[in-house]
Amino acid sequence: MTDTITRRRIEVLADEPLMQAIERLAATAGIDHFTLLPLLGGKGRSGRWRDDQISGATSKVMFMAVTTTERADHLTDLLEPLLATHHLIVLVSEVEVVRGSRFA
Amino acid sequence: MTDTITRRRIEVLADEPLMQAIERLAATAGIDHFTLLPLLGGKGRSGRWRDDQISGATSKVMFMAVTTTERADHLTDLLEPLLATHHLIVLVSEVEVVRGSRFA
Amino acid sequence: MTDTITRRRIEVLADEPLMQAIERLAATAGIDHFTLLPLLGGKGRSGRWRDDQISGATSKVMFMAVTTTERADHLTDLLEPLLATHHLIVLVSEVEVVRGSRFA
Amino acid sequence: MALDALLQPVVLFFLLGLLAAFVRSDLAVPEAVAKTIALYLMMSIGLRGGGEVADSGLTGAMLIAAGCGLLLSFLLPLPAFWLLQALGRLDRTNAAAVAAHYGSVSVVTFAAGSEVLRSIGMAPAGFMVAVLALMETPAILTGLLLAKGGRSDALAARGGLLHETFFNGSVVLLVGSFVIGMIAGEKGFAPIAPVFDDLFKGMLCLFLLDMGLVAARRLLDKRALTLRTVILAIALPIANGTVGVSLGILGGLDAGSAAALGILAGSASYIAVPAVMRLVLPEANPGLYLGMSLAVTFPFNLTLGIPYYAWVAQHLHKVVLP
Amino acid sequence: MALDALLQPVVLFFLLGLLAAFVRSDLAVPEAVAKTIALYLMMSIGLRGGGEVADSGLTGAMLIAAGCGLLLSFLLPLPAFWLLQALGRLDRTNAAAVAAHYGSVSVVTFAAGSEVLRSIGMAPAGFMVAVLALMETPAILTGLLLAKGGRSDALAARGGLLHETFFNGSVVLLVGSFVIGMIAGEKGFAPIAPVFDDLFKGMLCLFLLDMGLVAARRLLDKRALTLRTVILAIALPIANGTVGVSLGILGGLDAGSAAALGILAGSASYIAVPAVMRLVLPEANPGLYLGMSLAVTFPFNLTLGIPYYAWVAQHLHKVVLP
Amino acid sequence: MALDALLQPVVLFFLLGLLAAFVRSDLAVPEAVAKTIALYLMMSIGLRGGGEVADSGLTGAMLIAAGCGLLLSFLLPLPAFWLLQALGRLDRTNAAAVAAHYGSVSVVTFAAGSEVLRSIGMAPAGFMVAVLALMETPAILTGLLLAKGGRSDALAARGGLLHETFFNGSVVLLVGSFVIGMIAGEKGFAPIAPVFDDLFKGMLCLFLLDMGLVAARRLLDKRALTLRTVILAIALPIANGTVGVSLGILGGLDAGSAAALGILAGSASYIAVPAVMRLVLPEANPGLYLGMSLAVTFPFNLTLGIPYYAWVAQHLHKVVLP
Ligand SMILES: Nc1ncnc2c1ncn2[C@@H]1O[C@H](COP(=O)(O)O)[C@@H](O)[C@H]1O
Ligand SMILES: Nc1ncnc2c1ncn2[C@@H]1O[C@H](COP(=O)(O)O)[C@@H](O)[C@H]1O
Ligand SMILES: Nc1ncnc2c1ncn2[C@@H]1O[C@H](COP(=O)(O)O)[C@@H](O)[C@H]1O
Ligand code: NA
Ligand code: NA
Ligand code: NA
Repeated sequence: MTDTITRRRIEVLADEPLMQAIERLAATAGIDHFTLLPLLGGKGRSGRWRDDQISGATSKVMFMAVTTTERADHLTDLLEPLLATHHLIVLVSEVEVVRGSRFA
Repeated sequence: MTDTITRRRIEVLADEPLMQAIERLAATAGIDHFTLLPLLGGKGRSGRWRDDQISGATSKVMFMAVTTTERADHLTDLLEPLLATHHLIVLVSEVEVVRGSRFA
Repeated sequence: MTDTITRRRIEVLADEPLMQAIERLAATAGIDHFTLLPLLGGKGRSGRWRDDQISGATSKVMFMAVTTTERADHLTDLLEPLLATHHLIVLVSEVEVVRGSRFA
Repeated sequence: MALDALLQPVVLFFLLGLLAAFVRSDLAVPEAVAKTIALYLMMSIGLRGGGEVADSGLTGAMLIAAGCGLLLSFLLPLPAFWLLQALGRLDRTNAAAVAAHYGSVSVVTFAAGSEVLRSIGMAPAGFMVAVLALMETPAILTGLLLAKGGRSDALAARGGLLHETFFNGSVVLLVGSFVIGMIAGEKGFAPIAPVFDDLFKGMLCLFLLDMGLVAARRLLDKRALTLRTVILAIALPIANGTVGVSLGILGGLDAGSAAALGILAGSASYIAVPAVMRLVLPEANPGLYLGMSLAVTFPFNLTLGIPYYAWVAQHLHKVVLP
Repeated sequence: MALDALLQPVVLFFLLGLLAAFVRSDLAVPEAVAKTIALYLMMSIGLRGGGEVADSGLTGAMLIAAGCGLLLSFLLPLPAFWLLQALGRLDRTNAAAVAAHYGSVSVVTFAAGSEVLRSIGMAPAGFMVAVLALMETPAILTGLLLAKGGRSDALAARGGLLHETFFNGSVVLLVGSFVIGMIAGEKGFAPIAPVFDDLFKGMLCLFLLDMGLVAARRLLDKRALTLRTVILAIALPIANGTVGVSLGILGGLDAGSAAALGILAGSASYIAVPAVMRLVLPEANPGLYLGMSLAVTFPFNLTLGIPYYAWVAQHLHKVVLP
Repeated sequence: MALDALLQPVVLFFLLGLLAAFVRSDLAVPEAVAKTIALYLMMSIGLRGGGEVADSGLTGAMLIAAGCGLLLSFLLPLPAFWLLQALGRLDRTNAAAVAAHYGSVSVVTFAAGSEVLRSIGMAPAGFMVAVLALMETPAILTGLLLAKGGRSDALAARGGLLHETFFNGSVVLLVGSFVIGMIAGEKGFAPIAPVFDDLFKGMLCLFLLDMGLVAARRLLDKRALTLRTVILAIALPIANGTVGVSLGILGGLDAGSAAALGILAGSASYIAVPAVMRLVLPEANPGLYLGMSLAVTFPFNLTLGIPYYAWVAQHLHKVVLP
C-alpha cells in the first residue's frame, strides 16, 4: 500500500488583479508551490459577478496550495487583515497526499 | 492565531441549463452566496461528455457554496428528488473558514 | 433527512497529454466515472506554468473521481510509480455523497 | 448537382472533421471560438436577410412563407411523435423530445443550404431568414404538450422556461440582426460587409470542421442510437423536407424560397431545443436527441438532403407553374 | 446627425445587447473572444494612427494635442473628485476611484467616435491615437493621490502597482502598434490591411453587442448606483468633453481632432483603470465605478455624447476661426 | 534584405510581444484564440498549397522534395543527438527529446518564411506544404528510438502513442486542408479566399504577438537553459537549414522551394512534438526542449534564419545552375 500523509489544502478566492500579490504573500509564508483554478461566476455580499465581463477587473480566480499546517496557518494570518477590504475568501481543509515530503 | 470555524462545502455538479434553477433552490435553502466552477468533461452513467460540443446543452458546471450544516442539509433535501431525473451529483465536505460569521 | 454516505474524492493533477492514459489507469482500478477540471496555471518544482502557452503540451488538467476507499487506494497504487517521472500530484480527501450506491 | 454540392470546401471540411474524430485525432476547435462563430453566422444571416427585405419591401409572399413556417413548426412534431413511438420504440418522453427537435430548425443547415441554392441560381428570398427565426420555437411548445400535456416541472418553473424558450439567445440575435439589417439598409451594411458578407463562407468552413468533429465524437462516445432511430433520423428529414417544399410551392413561393422552406422543415435543431429540453424534460436522453439531430440528420442534410430538397422544389415548381 | 449616428449598425448592436440582457436572454459572447476583439481594436487603432503619422510627419499640432491630453488626464479627476463627494455623496476613497476612471479614457468610445467623425467628414488626425495612449495613465496617479495622499497598500506594493499602471496591456499594445504602424508605413500596412482595416467596423459591431450585454447585466445584477451617481455619470462626460473640445480648439487643433479630444476627455475607462483600482484601492466599490463608467457613461457617449462633442467642435471652430 | 525582413509588421509584432513580456506587462492573447489561429494558419497553408498543386499537376520535383523532406526528418535528429550530448552536456533522454524537436518542423516558421520568400520573388512551390506535413512525424520516431531503443512506457502505451504521433491534430488538419485545396481548385477556393487568403498576414501578426509573449515568459519563468544549450539552439538551425537548402538545390528544386526546405529543416517543433514527448518521454524536461525551440530557435529563425536560408539558396542555385 502506498504511504499517504495528511496535509492542509488552503484555497484563496480573490480578484484576478490580486493574484500576483497573493502568490507573493504565499511565498512569504513559505508556500512556493500552488495551482490556480478558473471560476465562472458567483454571488457574495458585493453581489453577482460573471466572468463574461468586458473588464477583467472583477473576474475571480482560485489559488490552491497543499502544504503543512504551519504554513497554511501562516498564510491565513497574513491574509486575515485583508479579508474585509479585499473581499477574499479563505478555505482550509484536510487532504491526504502521496509522497508527503514534497508538500512541505 | 487567526480564528477559524468549521463549515460545510456543498458542491452540485449539473448541466449548464439547470444552473439558474439550482441557484434558486439554494436561495430557498437560505444559501445566497456561491461560486460557479467550469468543468472540462467527464464520464458518468450517461456516458462521456466534453465541453467542446456545439450545443452547450450537455456541458456541465459545478455550483459550490460554503455554508452551515443546516443549510447544506436543507439544500441536499431539496435536491434529493431531482438526483435521478436530472443527473445531478451532490458532494458535501468539511472546510474551515476564516471569519466564519460571513458563511451563514 | 436525506441519507449520505462517506466516499473518497481522489484528484490527480497532470499534464493534458497524459489525461487519456490516466483515464485508462482509473478504469483499471475500477473507477469508470470521473470529471475533468480546467486549471489556469501554477508553480511546482519544475517551475511556473501558465495555460496561455502556444504548445498545449505543458498545460495541466485535474482529474477528479468520487469512489470507494478501495478503488481510490488501488488508483493511488497504480499512480505511485509514475509520480516522480510524470510530475503528477495525487490528492485524496473525504466527501459525503447523497445516494452512495452510485459512487461505487 | 449532388456531387458538386459534396465537393465544396464547406462540406469537405465537415467530412475532414468526421474523419479526424473517427481516427481519434486530438484535433479540436476551442469551444469559445465555436460559440462565437455560431453567433457570427446568425448575425450575418440576419443582417443579410434584413437588408434584402429592406430592398424588396414587405410582400404577400413574406406573409405566406411566415404562415407556412409557423404551421410546419407547430405541426411537424405530431407525425414525428407517432413514428418515433411506433417505429422507433421510444417512450412518450423521449419521443416528444426528439419530435420537438425535428419540428424546430438548424441555423447552420439553413446557412449551408442557402449557399448551395445561391450557387445554382435558386437564391431564396431574404425574408426566409425571418421564417427561420419564427420556426425555432413553436415546435418546443408542441413537444412539451406531447410530453406531459402541460404539467410543469418544479425545477423548470424556477429556471424560467418561458425565457429559455422565447428569449433564447439564437432567436434574439437572429431577429435582432434581421431588424438591424432592415434599418441599416444597403448603405449601412456596406462598411460591415467585409466581416458579415465576405467572411461568411470561410467561417462556415471552420464551423463545419468543428461540427464534423463533434458529430463523430458523439457517435463514438455515446451509444444511445439504435438502427431504428438512425433510420428515422434520415426518414424524418426526407418526409418533413418534402412536406415543406410542397407547402411552399403550393403557397406560391418561388422555387428557391420553397427549397429553403424544405431545408428548414427537414432540418433538426441541435442548439436551442436541447438546452430547453435539459431543463424541462430532463428525463429525456440527450444522447438520443443530440445523436439523432447532430450526428445523423445534420450530415445527411448537408450532403444529400439539401440537393434533394432543391431538386424537389425545381420539379414541383415546373409541374405547378408550367 | 444624432439620429444618423444612432441608426448605425454599431450602435444598433449595442442596443440589441442591452435589450437581450434586459429580457434576460442567455445570449453571451465568450470572454476569450471579447478579450481578443479588444486586443484587435487596439492593434487596428494603433496601426492606422501610426501609419497616418508616418505619412504626415511630426507636426506642432501633435505636440499641442499631446500636451492637452496629458493635462486633461492629470487634472480632470480634480473637479470630478469634488463633485462626486459634494453631489454624489461618495466617501473619499470611492470618489477618488471614480474620478480616476473619468480622467482616463475608453478605447472603444474613441474607436466608435472616430468612425462617426470620419463619416461626417471630420476625421481626426492620426496622432490622436498617441494622445489616447497618453491619457490612459495619468488619471490613475491623480486618483491615487486623491485617495490616500501617496500612502501605499501592503498588498498593492507586492502586486507591482507601477507595472500594472505603466505596462498595462492596453497601453503597451496601443503604443506598440502605433510605433509598428509608423515603421511599416503604407507599404508595410497594405498586406495586413484586410484584417486591421477592412474588418474594423464589423468587429466593432460584435464587441458592442457584448458591451451592451455586459452593461445591462451589470445594471441588473448590482444595485450600486443611486440617482445621484447616475446623474453624475452623465454630467461628468458632458462637462469633461466640453472642456476637452474647447481646449483642443483653443490649442489650434482642427475640428475633428478637437472633437476626438473631447471624446477622450468625456469618456471613462472600464478596462485599464478598474484593474488597477482592485489592486490599490480594494475598499472602493467596483459595482460603483464600473456601473457608472460601463453602464451609464459608455451608452450615453455612444449614443448622444459623440454627436454632441462633434457639434460643439464644429461650432466652436467656426467661432474661433471664422 | 535581412533588415527589410525584420521591419515587417509580422516580425515587429513578435518583437512587441517579447518586449511586453520582458517589462512584465499583463498583455495576453487568450489561449482559445491562439489555438484557433494556429488551426486557421494550418487550414490556410494547406488550402493554398493544395490549390497550387491542383494547378500545376503532379511533378517530379514534388517527389524529390517529399523524399528529401522525409530523409531530413528521419536523419537530422542523429547529429543533433550527438551534439546535444557532447557539447550540450544533456543526458540521453533529454538529448533525444530535443533532437526530435529539431528534426521536426514549425508550421509558423514555414508560414512566415513563405511570406518573406514570396515578397522577394522566391515563392516556394505549393507542394512544399505537403513536405511540411510529411516532416512533422518521422523525427519523433527517430527521437524515441534514440531515447530508449524501442522500449515502451506503461502509461504511454495506454495513452495511445501511435495515435498521438500519426493522427496528431496538426498533421491531420494540414494534410486534410491540402487535399481539400486540391479538390476545390481555384474555383472552389474563390468564395473562401477572403478568409483563407486575405486575412493570412494579419492573423499571423496576432499569432506572432502571442508567440513573442509566450517565448519571453518562458525565458523568464523557467531557467532551464544553459549557455551551451542556447548556443546549440542557434547552431542547430543554421546547420540543419544549410543541409536542407543544399539537399534541395542538389535535388534540382527551384531556389524558392530549396529555401523553404531549408526553413523546414532549420525550424524546430513546439506544438506537435512536445505533446508526444510529455506522454512518452515524461522524464525529459519540457523547460529545456520548449525553451530551446520556442524561446531561442523560433526568434532566431524568424529574424535571421529565414533571410539566411534564402541567401544560401540564391547563391547555391547560381553556383549549381549557373
Ligand atoms: N459562502 C460562499 N460560498 C461560496 N462562494 C462564496 C461564498 N461567499 C462568497 N463567495 C464567493 O466570493 C465572491 C466574493 O464574495 P463577497 O466578497 O462576499 O462579494 C462571491 O462572488 C462568490 O463567488
Ligand atoms: N463518481 C464520480 N466522480 C466524479 N464525477 C462523476 C462521478 N459520477 C458522475 N460524475 C460526473 O457527473 C456527470 C454526470 O453523471 P451521470 O449522470 O452518471 O452521467 C459525469 O459525466 C461526470 O462528469
Ligand atoms: N503543493 C502544491 N499545491 C498545489 N499545487 C501544486 C503543489 N505542488 C505542485 N503543484 C501543481 O503541480 C504542478 C506540477 O508540479 P511539479 O511537478 O512540482 O512542477 C505545479 O505546476 C502546480 O500547478
Ligand atoms: Na425541422
Ligand atoms: Na476621460
Ligand atoms: Na527541423
